[in-house]
Amino acid sequence: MIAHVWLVPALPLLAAILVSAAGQRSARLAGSITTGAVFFSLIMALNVLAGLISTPGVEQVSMVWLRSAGNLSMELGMLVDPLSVIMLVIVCFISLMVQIYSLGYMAGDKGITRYFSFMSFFTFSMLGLVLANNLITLYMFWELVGLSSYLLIGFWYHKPEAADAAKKAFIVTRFGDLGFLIGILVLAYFLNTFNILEVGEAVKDGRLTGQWSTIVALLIFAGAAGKSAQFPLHVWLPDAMEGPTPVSALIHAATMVAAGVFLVARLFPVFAASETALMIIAYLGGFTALLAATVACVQNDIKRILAYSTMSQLGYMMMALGCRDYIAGMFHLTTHAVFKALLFLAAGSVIHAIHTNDIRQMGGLGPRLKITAATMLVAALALSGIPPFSGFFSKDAILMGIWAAGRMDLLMVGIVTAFLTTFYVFRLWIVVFAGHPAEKKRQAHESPWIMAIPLMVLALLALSLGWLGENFRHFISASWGAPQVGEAPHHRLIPMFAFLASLAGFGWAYLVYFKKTISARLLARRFAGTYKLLERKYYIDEIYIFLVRQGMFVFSRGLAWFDRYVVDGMVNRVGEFFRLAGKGTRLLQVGRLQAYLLAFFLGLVVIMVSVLMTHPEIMEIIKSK
Amino acid sequence: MSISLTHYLVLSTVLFALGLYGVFTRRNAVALLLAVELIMLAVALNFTAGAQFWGKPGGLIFAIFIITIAAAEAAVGLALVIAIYRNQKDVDLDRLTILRW
Amino acid sequence: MATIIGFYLLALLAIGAGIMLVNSRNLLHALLGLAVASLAVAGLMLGLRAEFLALVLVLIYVGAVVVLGVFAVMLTGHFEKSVLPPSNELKILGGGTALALLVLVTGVILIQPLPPDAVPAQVPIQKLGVLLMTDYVLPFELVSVLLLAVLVGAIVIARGKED
Amino acid sequence: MLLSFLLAVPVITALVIMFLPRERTTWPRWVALTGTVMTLIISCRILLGYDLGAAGFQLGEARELLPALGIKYAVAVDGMGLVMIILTAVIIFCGVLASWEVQERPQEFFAFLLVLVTGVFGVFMARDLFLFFLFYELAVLPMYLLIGIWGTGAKEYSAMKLTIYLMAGSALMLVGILALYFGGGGYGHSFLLDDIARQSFSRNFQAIVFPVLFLGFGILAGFWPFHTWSPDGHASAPTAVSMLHAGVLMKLGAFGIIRLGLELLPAGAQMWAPYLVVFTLINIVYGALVAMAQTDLKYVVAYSSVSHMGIVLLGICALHPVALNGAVLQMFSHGIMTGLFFALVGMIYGRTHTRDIREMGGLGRRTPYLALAFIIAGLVSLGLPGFSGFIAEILVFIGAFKVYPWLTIIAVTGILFTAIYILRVVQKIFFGPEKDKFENLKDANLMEKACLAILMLILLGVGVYPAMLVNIINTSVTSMAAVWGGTP
Repeated sequence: MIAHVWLVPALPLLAAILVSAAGQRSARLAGSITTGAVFFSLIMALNVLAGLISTPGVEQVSMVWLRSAGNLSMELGMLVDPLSVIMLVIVCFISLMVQIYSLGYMAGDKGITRYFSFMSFFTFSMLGLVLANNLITLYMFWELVGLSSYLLIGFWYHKPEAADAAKKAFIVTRFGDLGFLIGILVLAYFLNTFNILEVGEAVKDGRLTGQWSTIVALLIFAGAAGKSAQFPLHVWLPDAMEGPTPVSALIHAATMVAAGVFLVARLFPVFAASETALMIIAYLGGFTALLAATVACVQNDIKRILAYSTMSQLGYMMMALGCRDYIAGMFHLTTHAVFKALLFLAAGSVIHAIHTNDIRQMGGLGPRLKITAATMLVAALALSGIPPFSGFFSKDAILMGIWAAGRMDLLMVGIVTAFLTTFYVFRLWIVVFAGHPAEKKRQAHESPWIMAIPLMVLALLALSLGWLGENFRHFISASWGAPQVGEAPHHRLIPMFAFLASLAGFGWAYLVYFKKTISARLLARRFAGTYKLLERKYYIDEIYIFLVRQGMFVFSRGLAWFDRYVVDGMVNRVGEFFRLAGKGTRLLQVGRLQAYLLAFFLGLVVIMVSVLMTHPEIMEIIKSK
Repeated sequence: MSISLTHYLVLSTVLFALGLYGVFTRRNAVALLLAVELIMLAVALNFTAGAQFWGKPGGLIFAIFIITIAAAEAAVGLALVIAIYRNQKDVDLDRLTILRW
Repeated sequence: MATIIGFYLLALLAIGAGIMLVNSRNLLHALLGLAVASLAVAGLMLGLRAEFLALVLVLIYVGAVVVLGVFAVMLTGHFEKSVLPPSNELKILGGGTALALLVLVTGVILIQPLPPDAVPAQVPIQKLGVLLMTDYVLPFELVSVLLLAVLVGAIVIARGKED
Repeated sequence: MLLSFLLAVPVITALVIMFLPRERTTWPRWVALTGTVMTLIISCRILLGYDLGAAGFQLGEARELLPALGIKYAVAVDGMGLVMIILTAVIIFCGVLASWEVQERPQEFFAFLLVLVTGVFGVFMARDLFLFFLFYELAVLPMYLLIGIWGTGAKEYSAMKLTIYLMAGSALMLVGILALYFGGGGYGHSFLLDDIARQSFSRNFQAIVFPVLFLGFGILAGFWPFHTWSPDGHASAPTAVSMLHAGVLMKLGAFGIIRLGLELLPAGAQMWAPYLVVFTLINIVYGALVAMAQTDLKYVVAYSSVSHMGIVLLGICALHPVALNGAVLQMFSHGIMTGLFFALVGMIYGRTHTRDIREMGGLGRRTPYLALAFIIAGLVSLGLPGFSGFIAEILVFIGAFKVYPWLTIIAVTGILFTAIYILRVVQKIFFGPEKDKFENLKDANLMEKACLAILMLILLGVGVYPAMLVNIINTSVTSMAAVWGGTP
């Protein structure tokens, strides 16, 4: 079974190379080639999944990548277990859907070959990431994923905002990766191995003593937080929406941003060794979930709303992992991947129809975009956790996991977030699709079938995935490093609360935006301070910009000045000293040969005299001769 | 008491020192060259005396060479003086300071 | 006794001529000084029984160098107003240095015990010729090349540009 | 004889170029290209001829040169030298391609370039210290003329500064070499490295001589605070010279530190390394931060070299086999990368006639190939996996971390700053709306494409399969690590 797994990432890579090598000539075919490649990858991934379901197990295969003097070897390897295979299927599936969708969405764009080769390259890196069996391989693909994200966010590089966003995304995630890298270094220092299984064993054996297990866990979490847009490294995700919408769906909603969650799950034994680290992860996740949900309530850019929603949901997953509920976290990751991809693709469909991102310019699009509206409604319901949609099951699993861990404060956060989530997603849906159509938007028409089909497939899954809960639970708990848990925690009231919260959120959105019983504008004016704070996203961006501009750049300019005028200045002063000294000694050169000759003989006399003075025995030698 | 090697050596040293003094102090190029010739003369005398007193004819050969070279030097030196004179209409060494840049 | 007196006379003559050479403000007097000094040294060489050398010295120094000097004096326009500028300001320093050197070298000569004086004997001219053609043939050839170079060089330098 | 051939080919090519008819202005570059292709072939042949299993110095040749002084013509390569030779052959080949359009005195230009390369080859293979020094000077001196005549901007100033600075380094180095020559005593006076290596220098001797050598070589390697010659020099130098300079010459310094400092004076190295490490950290972080504030593209790249050479020096000063492996690999990787960078800067300058980043923008649309190459160079620079820079840096970090954990963390932050300035530059030059004045820019021509493609492919190849180089470097590092003995 494992023998052919490498083909899963290899096919998209091959497709990416093929398409980019063919260049502009393959403009027509590019999409078909990469889509076909990922289709076959999906088939194979499903095949692996089927095999793993029938015969569960954890397998790994490695090859030595390089061996260095000093007892160090690095390997490339794959780890095939339920966790990685689930991720494999998710990535392949979403990638396939998004690429099919892109065939319609990106049609006619000049850079279409570039687009599809990047997409395919991303798919390759993401697949490699989830398969990695050692930290070096993982880190490599981790960075490659970041690179593809950078390239795709900046796909329309001539737009300054897109270029800015791409740079920001790369740098902010890199900041987190720095922690990840240092974490790897620390692990290498103590354990001298990069293999995840061996690291896990070593940690379990307590070879990472004292505070080090916490430090390592937090350092690695820094990488996860960067990729998964957790506070305080979340600022890049909303800006990343400058990329094409399918990119946002694939990378910034379903797969890459979930890589942080995946990382925590993959290295769960390392985290599990430190209660402190888990606690910090849980609270940071909860904080991010709440923070992002509040911001999402007042944004007007359709994609930004969804981006904040993604952050919030990722916070949810982190919360689950922080509470040791590995299974719920991964389950939510799976369902979220489906419905969030759907939300984005539907949003893309809307944008495709009316060419704006601003929800205030939309409205009443429902009758015109029936499929889009319907599928987005499914996704919205799933996101809100309304039964029987998939989100309901996974979200409840998380809440119950939190409850089981005894963190009541986080439970409250979860429920409030659920309320806010329903509110903002229905605010979005109602504003866009319900109400009276804005005058000039009447010409909007439904997207072509090639875009509609992925929407419908995803909607079907968003609707049904939740019922797989028990099977999923059973399957994934066989993953390497999954904590041993007995029965799923169960509490009768929590789903009720969550449901009620969601309902309340829906009702609120209905009242404010559909019935307009309560004026949104009035609310905004009433709570102007809060509104402003939320609209400006808690001024976090501004703080960062201030720190970067006034801190780092000023410091760097200061250093440049120092280099130019102090370090180099010193060099120039030395040069000037010698030039002046030369000018001075030049005066001695009168240019008259006789004087030089005289100096020569004078020197001779001086030397002779001084030698005779200091070594009187020379006289004796002369005499004795 | 007879005339020994020492006498000749001292004499040639005196002549050498005189020539050196001339080289240091003369401001005319021709006069300077003449002083150089005096130095050569002293050296030739020195060699001859040494060769004769020690009975080594090699010294005489050297004296011959020195005289030859002195002549050659005089020829080139005076040619240079003439060339300089043609360029500068002057052979005053105090004003010949083109070495100084 | 006669040799002693002869030596001192010739030595004084050479020194006197040398002083004239370096001090006279008349170039022709300086030239005369060189000629006299050469003759005196040639005389000393005769006393040393190096007759051939004395002959060569007179021929070359008096016959060639001094004549060349006369030409140079004439060509550089010092023939009529052959009053030299006074010697330069290095007089004291230069004199001092020369004197110091004189004292030092003389001192060394005087302290050093020289080998017992062999009586200078005449070296037959044939022997000199043989030596030049055998042991010293390389320097001999080199000097001949040098002379050739000087010949050419002096002509080229003195002739100046054709214009 | 291969090694002697390698030395002879550039010299002969240079001579041939000098005797070409002056009016044929295109001939020199073709001859130079032929010569460099030959060096490339010979160096590949050397690579194939090197027996990895046997390790150590191979393909040696030795002849007496001046027996009275113990000077020999002795050359041989080990793994480290081999990697550097290949680097040099690649860079000079691409450098000739990149200077295809040199119009002013092409004969002298290419001849000097080739003479310089001879010196570089010589240093990498010399087994005799006298020879080492000779070739070292041969490599440094043509730089003066190359920058002074074919440079741009304040070229005379830069050339003078660079040469004098490097001469100061050579002077220190010469002192060190003479100390090695006279210091041992036991084997008579010999410049032969093998003889010197057999002597056991006293601790005091090592403690004095090591810093002298380190400083002498460090100046060439861009060691802070003696790095300021490099930005000015690079900025003024013509494209190919910048490539060679940053790509190869700065490596000579690091190579010298390893060859003479670490191999011959291990105790001195151990004594001084803990202090020197601090400076290398400054190199890394400071270089990156200063690069961030630059507006001239060449200065950005030059300061990035300072930062990257800091990583090399860190790898050396860690005195750990893994880190040293990484350092040598980084020398190779940075050599190729910075060659690519300077080639690109030259090409961009040739099109836009400005090097001011602020004046550029939106070039990506007209010159996609240049943009691709620049982004790849940038990615290598910021240590992206899949390219050679990553593996070199991570090896250095892993090794250094085992010795100086806390200090290494500071060094690691350097790669964040690198990412910031690289992406900033990429964005400012290639992204954003296109400016009107750049409407008629042409993308890379065939020669330029070839030059860039070779460099990019090497970076990618080494990044994907680093073992091919690391295995070679390992052979040297293993023997060196054995000398340190007790080091962890």
